[in-house]
Amino acid sequence: MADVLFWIDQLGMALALAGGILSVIGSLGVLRFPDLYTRLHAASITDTGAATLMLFGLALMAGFSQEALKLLIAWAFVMLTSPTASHALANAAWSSGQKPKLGAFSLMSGKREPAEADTASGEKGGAP
Amino acid sequence: MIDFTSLIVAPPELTRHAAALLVLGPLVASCAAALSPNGRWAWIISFLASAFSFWMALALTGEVAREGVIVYAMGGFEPPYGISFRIDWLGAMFALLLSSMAMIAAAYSGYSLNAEILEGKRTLFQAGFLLCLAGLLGMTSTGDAFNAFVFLEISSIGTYALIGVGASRDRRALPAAFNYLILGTVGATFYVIGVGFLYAAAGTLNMADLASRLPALEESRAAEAGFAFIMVGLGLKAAMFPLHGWLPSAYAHAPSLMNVFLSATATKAAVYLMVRFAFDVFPPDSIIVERFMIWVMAPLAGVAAIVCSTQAIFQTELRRILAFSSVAQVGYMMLAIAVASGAGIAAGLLHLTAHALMKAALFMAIGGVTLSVTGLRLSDFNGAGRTAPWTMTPFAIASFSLLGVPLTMGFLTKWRLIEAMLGDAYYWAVAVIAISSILSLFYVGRMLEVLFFQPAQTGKNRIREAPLGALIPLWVLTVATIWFGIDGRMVEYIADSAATAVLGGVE
Amino acid sequence: MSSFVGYANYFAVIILMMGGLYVIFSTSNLIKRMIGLSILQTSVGLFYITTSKVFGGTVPILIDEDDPARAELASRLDPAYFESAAYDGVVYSNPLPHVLILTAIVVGVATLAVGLAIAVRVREAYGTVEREEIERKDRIRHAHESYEDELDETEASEADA
Amino acid sequence: MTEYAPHLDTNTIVNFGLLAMLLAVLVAIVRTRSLLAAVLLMGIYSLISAVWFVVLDAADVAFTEAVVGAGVSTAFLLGAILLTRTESLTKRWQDMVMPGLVCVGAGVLLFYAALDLPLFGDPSAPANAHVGRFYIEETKNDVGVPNIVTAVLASYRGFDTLGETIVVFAGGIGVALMLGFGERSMGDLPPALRSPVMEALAESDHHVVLRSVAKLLIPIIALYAFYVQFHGEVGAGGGFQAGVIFAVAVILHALIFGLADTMDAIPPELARAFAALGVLLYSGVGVINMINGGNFLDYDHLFPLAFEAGLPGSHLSGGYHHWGQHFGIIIIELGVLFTVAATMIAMFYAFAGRAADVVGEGARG
Repeated sequence: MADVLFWIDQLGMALALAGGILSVIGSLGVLRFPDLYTRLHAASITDTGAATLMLFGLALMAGFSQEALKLLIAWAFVMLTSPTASHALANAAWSSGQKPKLGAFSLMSGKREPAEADTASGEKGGAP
Repeated sequence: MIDFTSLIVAPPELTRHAAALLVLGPLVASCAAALSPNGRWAWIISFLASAFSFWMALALTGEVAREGVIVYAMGGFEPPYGISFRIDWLGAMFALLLSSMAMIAAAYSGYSLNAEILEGKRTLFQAGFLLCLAGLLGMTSTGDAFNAFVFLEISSIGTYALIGVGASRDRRALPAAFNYLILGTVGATFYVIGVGFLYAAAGTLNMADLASRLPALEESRAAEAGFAFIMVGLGLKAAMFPLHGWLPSAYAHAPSLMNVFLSATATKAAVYLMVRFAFDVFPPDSIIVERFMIWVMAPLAGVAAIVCSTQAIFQTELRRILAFSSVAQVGYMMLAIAVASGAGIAAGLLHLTAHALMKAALFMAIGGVTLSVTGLRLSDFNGAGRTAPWTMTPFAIASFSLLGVPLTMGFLTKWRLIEAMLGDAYYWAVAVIAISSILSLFYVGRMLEVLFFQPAQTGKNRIREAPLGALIPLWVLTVATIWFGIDGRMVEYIADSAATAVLGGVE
Repeated sequence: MSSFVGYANYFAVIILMMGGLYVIFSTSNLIKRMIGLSILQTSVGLFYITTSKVFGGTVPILIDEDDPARAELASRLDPAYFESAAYDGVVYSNPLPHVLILTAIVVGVATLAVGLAIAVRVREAYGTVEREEIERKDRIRHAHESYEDELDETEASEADA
Repeated sequence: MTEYAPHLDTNTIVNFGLLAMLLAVLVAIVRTRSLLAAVLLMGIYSLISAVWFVVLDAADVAFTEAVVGAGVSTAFLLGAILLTRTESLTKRWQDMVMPGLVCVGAGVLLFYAALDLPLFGDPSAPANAHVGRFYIEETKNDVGVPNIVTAVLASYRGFDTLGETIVVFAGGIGVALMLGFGERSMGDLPPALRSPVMEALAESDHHVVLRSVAKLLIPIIALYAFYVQFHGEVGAGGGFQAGVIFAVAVILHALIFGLADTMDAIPPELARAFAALGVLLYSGVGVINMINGGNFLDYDHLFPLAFEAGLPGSHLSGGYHHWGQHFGIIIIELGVLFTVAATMIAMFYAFAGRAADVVGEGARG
C-alpha cells in the first residue's frame, strides 16, 4: 500500500516536471515564432497543456483530499478560460487586419478579408 | 483660571465615547450626504455633523482638563494590541481647531457651493468634505502610527477630487489636483516606509508603546531612517519648504470652500503629526531629533519664510499670493517648532491657530466676491473694498493679523514666536522673521492698495457684496481674530498645555 | 552566506521601491506616473511582508490539533529552532504586517482610480496627458493679459492637434 | 536558545527567484514607451508579487493583490489609456538625472538603515516577537476564529478596516466627482459623444464563443465571491476580496454584453446606495456595541451580555464560541463587501461610460 502511494507521488512529480518543461518550451516558442498566430499557438499550448500536466501532477501528490478537488476545479476553469482567451485574441487580431505569415492559411482568402479601414484602426493599437 | 471642565455639555453616555464619536459623526454623515436628495439637504447634514464634532471636541477638552490624557480603546482591546485613540492637550487643541474651522467652513459652504458647483455634484462634494474632516480629526486623535496613515489617506483622497472640481472655473485645477495626488501619495507612502522601519526595529505600531521602546534603540540606524522618512513624508503633506511645490497651484485653483478649509486645516494636521513624532514618539533629546531640528528643519524653515514671501510679492493672481504666503507662514511655525523648547512649540502651535483663522478669512472674503469678479488676477479685484466694504473689511483685518499688527491675533503669536526664539538664543531666526515680515508688508500692501485705493469697477464689472450666508462665517472669523488678539489667555493656556504634554513624553 | 540570505530581501525590495519612485519622477506621462505609484505601493507591501516572515513558518491560520500537517511542518525544522519559534506546536508567520498591507493595497487602488479619473479629465481639458505639453499650454494661455479672448483660438488649435 | 542564522531552504530560493523576476519586470516598465505594455507589465508585476506573498506565508495579502492589483487596477488602467493615449513621449537623458539621483540617494539611505534591521526570517525579531506574537497566541481566546489575519483585520484592528472601507468609499466619491456615474453612456448620444470604450465593445458583437463562455462563467464567479466572503474566517479571503471578485463578474458582464445591459441590471444609483450602505452597516455595528455598553467596535458587546451568555456554547458560560465576535465579523465583512463591490462597479461605470474626448470639457465642468 505504502508502495503504491509512493509511486503515485513519484508519478505526480514526474507530471509536474513535464509540465514545467513544456512551459519552458512554450515560452521559447512565444519568443521565437515569427507572427502573432504562431506565438499565440505556443502560448495557449502552455496555458492548457502545461497547466493540465502540472495541476494533475499536484493533485496526485495531494492524494485523495480537498486540495485535489480544488486543483481539479482550477483545471476545469483553466480549460474553460484560456482557450477562450486565445480565441478572442486571435479573433481580434484577425479582424483588425493582422495576417498570418506562415502556412497555407496566409494564401487563402479568408471569409472575412479585413478591410482597409479596419487595418487603419488596428494600427492605432486602440482595439482591446 | 478658566474652568475647562464646564465645557462638557454632553450627557455622560456620549462623553464616554466622545473620542470615537468625534470622528464617527462626520463619517456617518458623509454617507447620509452622499445619499441625500439635493445639495440643500447635504449642506444641512454637513453643518450639523461638523457642529456635532465640535460639541464632542468641547467634551473631550473638558475631559482632558480633568484627567490629563484620554485613551479610548477601539474594539475594547488595550493598546498596544488594539487601535486606540489617545488624546492629550495637543490632540484636544487640534480637535477643537479642526472641528470649529469645519463648522465655519460648512456654514460658508451653503453659499459657496451654490455659486461654484453644479447642482448634481453638490451632494457628493459635501460627502467628500465630511470625509476630509473625519480623516483630519482621525489623524490628530489616533494613538496608532498606521491608523494615522489610513486617516491621512481618507482625508487626502477626498481632497484630490475636490480640488479637481475647481476645473469648472479654471482647467488648471486638474493638473494641480493630479500633481497634489502624486506628491501627496508619495508623501503618504514615505510615511508608511518610515513606520515600517520603526515597526521592524521596535515591533509595535502604538505611538505610546513606540515611545517607551525607542530610547533603547538610540543607536539604531533603522529607527533613524524611519524618522527621516516619516519627516520627509509628512513634510510633503505639510508643504515644508523644498517640498511645497504642489501647494500654490492646488490652492489657487481649488473651489473656494476647499481654499478655506484646506488652508485652515490640511497642512496643520500634518504639522501635528510631525510634532507628535519628533517630540512625543521619539525622545526629544535623542541625537537624531536634535540634529534634524538644528540642521534640517530650522534652516529650511528660515529659507521658506524669506524665499516664499519674496515669491508672493511677484505673483499676479490674488490666490497665488496667499498660497505662497501660506508656505512662508508654515516656515514660521516650523522655525518655532525647531527651537524644540516648550515655549517654541507653544508659539508654533499658537501661530498655527492664528494662521488658520486669518487664512480662512482671507480666502473666504475672496470666495465671497467670486461671483461678480471676472478673473483671477489681482487687477480684477480693483476697488473691491469700495463697493463691497462688508466683505473686504474682514480681508483687511485678516491681512493686518498676517502682518502682526497689534490688537490682532497675529501680533500675539509673533510676539510669542520672537520671545521663544530669544529665549533659546536663536537670534538669526528673529532676524529671519523680521525680514520676512518686512517682505510680507510689500505683498499685503499691494493687495490692500488694489482693493481699497484703486478706482472701483462700474457697470457690469462692479464687484458686489457677498450674501449673508458668506458674511456671517467671515465675520465670526474676524471677531475671533480680534478677540484672541486682545485676550488670548485661553488659546495661550491650551497651547502651553499642549507643548507641555508633548514634551512630557508618554505620561 | 547567512548575512546575504538575511539582508538580500531587504535590498531587493528597496531597489524595487526606488524603481517605482524613479518611474514617478522621471516620466512626464500622467498615466505612467500612476503606474509608478502603484509599483511603489506594491513594493512597500513587499517590504512589510519581508519583516513578517518567520523562517520555516506557515500561513497564520490556526491548524487543528489533530491535523497531520502539523507533524509534517515540524519535521522539516531543526528541533532546537522549532522549540524557540513555535507556538502550540506550529511555527506561524507574523499576521500583523499582512493586515497592514491588505489595508495599504486597498488604499492604493482607491488612489489609483482617483488619479486615473483626474488624468482622464486632464486629457479632456488639455488634449494631452504629458506634463510638459500641459505646462506649455498653460504658459501660452496665461501669458496674455486678455486671455479670455484667446481662449477660443487655442481651443480650436488644440482640437486640430 | 541559539543565535538565529538564516540559511537557504526551498522557500528562500523560490523567494529569490521571484524577486529577480520582479526586478526584470521593473526594468522593462522603466524602459518601455508603450503604455499598453507598461500597464500589462504592471499586471504581471502584481501577479508575481502575489505569488511571492504566498511563498512568504501571506495568503490573504496574495489573494488581495491578485484580485486588486492584477485584476481591477489593470482594468482601470486599460480603461484610462483607452480614454487618453497609448504612447508616452521619449525623454531626454538630462531629465532623468535628477530623479535618478534622488532615488539613488534615498536608496542608499535605506540600504544603510536596512543593515541594522533584524535578519530575514528571525522569529525573535521585535516585529515577530512583540505584538505579532500576541495575536498568534491570543486569537483563540479573544476572537475564536482560526484565521488570525481575519481576527486581526476585523477585530483587533477593526478600526483600521473601517478606515480602509471608507477610503474605498472616498475613492468612489472622488471618481464620481471627476467622471460622473457613467450617465452619458445611457440613452441615445450623437457619435461624437459616444464612449470609446463602448465603441470598442460594440465591435465585439460577433464573439459567440466569448459570450457563451461568459454566460457560463459569470454566475460561477459571483458564487465564488460569496464562497470567499463566508470562508474568510477559516481560510484566506474576506469582504475585500469577495467584493472585488463580485465586481469583476459585473465588469465581465459589461465588457461582453454591453454597458447598457449591465446598467439595466445594476443601475448606478443602486451602486451608489450600496456603497454608502456598506459603511453605515459597518459603523452601525460599532454604534450597537456602544449602546450595549462596550467600546466602539467591541463585538463582545454586539448582544447584551445576558443574551449572549444564554447562547449555546458561549464563552461566557464556559464554552468556546465568541458569538458576538462571530456575528460582528460576519456583519462588518458584509458591509465591506457592499462598499467595495458597489464602489468598484461604480468606478468601472464611470470609466467605461465616459464620453469620447471633448476638448475644453473641463471648462464646462
